[in-house]
Amino acid sequence: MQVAEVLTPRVEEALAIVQGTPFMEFPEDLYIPPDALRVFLDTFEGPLDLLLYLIRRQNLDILNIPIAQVTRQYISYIDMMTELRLELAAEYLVMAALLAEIKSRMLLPRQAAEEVDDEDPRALLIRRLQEYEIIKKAAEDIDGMSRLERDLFIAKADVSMIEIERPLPDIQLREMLLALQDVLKRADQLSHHQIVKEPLSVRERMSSVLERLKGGKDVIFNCLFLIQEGRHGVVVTFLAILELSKEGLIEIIQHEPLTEIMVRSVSASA
Amino acid sequence: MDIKRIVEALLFASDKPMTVTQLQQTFPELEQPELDTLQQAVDEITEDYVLRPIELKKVASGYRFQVKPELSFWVGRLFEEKPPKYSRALLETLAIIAYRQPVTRGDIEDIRGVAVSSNIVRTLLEREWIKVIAHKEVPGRPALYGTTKQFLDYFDLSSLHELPTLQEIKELDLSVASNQQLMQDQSEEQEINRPEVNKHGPETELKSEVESSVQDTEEVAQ
Amino acid sequence: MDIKRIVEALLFASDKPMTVTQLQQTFPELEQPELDTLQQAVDEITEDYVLRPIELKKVASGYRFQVKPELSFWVGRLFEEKPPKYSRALLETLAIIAYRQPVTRGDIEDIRGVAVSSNIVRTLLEREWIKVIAHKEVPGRPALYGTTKQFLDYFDLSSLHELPTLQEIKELDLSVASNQQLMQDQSEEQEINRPEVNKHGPETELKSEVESSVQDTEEVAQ
Repeated sequence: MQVAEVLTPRVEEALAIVQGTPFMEFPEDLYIPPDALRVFLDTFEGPLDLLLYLIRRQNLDILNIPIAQVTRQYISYIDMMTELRLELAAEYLVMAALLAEIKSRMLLPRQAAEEVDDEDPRALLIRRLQEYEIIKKAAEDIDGMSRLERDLFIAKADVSMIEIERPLPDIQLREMLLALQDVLKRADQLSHHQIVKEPLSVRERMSSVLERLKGGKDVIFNCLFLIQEGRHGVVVTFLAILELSKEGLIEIIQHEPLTEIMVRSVSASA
Repeated sequence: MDIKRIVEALLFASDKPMTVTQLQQTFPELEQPELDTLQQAVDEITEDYVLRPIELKKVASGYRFQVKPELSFWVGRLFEEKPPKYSRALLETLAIIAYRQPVTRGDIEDIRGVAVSSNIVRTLLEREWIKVIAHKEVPGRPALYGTTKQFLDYFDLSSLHELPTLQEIKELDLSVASNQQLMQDQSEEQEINRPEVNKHGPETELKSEVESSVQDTEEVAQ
Repeated sequence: MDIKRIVEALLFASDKPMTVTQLQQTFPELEQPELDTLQQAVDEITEDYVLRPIELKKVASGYRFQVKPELSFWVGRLFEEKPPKYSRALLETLAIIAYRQPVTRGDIEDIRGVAVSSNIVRTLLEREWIKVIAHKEVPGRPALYGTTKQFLDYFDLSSLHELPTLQEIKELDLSVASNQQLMQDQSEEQEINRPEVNKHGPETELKSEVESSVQDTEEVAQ
């Protein structure tokens, strides 16, 4: 705001002077609602856009802009916005300062060639305006290009009838063992959860024995053994039966002395 | 503009099947073709695609282009998904069931120190890696889980016996390089670890009885 | 199974455009046709649809079937939802990235003369029209943006070369221009301190501008 005020040579606080009469407020019929000005401001993408508009509106050559004239107009617009207390992006004020600087430079006597190098703010500004104009045009071109959703439609055939195979996750044995390693480490920290290290084959056999007892029937003890498994297998089964009994998962019953020993699942008996 | 061409384009672009009436309503009010005309267009288009790998098919909610069934196999491959990954919790649960079976969910929770979600158990059951072997006779009659034949097959094991012992798992480095070695060492190890105490007694005692029961067992196994 | 039939079915079924290589990879490993064979199939299919209302079109990320442009009007009526409109700010940002890539946000701001809102960059990233290509090795390591294949696909292009050519920058010859300019400016300078001109002129001009721009805005809003 301050920048704008400094730049605008205001003789008095009048909004405008029409035929010598100062207007301190907007006349009713001339009133432009701030909303409309906001819309107006919103139609510009920034100071370069506004500047470009001022130049193009008068069919001026971008390479040959009458800086003073354009600056004056630009500042009038900015001033108007400020007057209406519209929030102006800082960039607009920076541009106003730049324009004022260029203008003041041009008023100073020329120091021959030294000002006509690429440091010349006017040359820089012109280049920026050119670059912006090119991009502005390119954006319009892109907007005009045919595009999906608006001008372009995909042709497709339905595939909802097609069964899609959904593969199940794979795991490596190693991953499972690593997971177990973690569990063991954690369990060790909790001393009361000492995991008994029994041969795995016994645990496996416990499951298969228990499964055989499914259905609630009593099974003859001897029938739980598979002779072709050899000694090792028999021992494993035996240990499994003892462990199951210890854990209270099976009952071992002998109804009378010297009769067959029967085994049954505790859960099945319930 | 040729109505048939418009209809064909509409049917290809539409997300949903379209009835003849819906096709009609897509046209501007004053240019709507008769339903008969549209039906004829649809029939002609159907005819045009008879030899192609897609077809214009009438389903409950209208007409749509779809890939012919004989190409399902190829098109299905297009949508094959990468398999998701199982969680650490699932792997732990599976390992505990394998090593501590038969176990209840409560047992697993005790060992892991955290709750086991129903989802994990369900996934393992659906995968047929575990099964319910029995129910424990305690309040609530919790299921006792054990691993299955499919579990062994999946890991290409003939018996759980081939897995490393808990002690080995604790001690060994399970890096890729050592993994192979571990599995080898392990099977020998298991032999050595056979419980010495039991080696004699029960084994010899049982032998004759065992022999007599072989037949029964085989019957059951069949 | 006829390769051409499979390719046609795949192209109709796929959600995204497919390259010849992607088509090849859809086949089971041991049955993958040569790329030449697939290219030939694609070419033949393209030929087959020349007279139909849809076409097999090559865009940046592959081949896709799409409705021919002359039918857009009719097909557009199918969708009740209005296609998204993009703001000038977004389009200008997109144009700068497309034509000047790789660019940083700072570069974009320099060209447009205003700050670039984060929303615009986010929208462009979400639409997958732009992506971060690298980071510039300057303090803050700002992201360098470039356009994606999806951007080209969306605008029916197969490469950036197909974008409309930019206007050329007219060379600025300050040695000639500025001298004349100087004279002009100086003569005008006398007027600058007359506030009534300053105020009056633009104000009336402004009014009609506002009116016409309000109209524009209304059109946009419709």
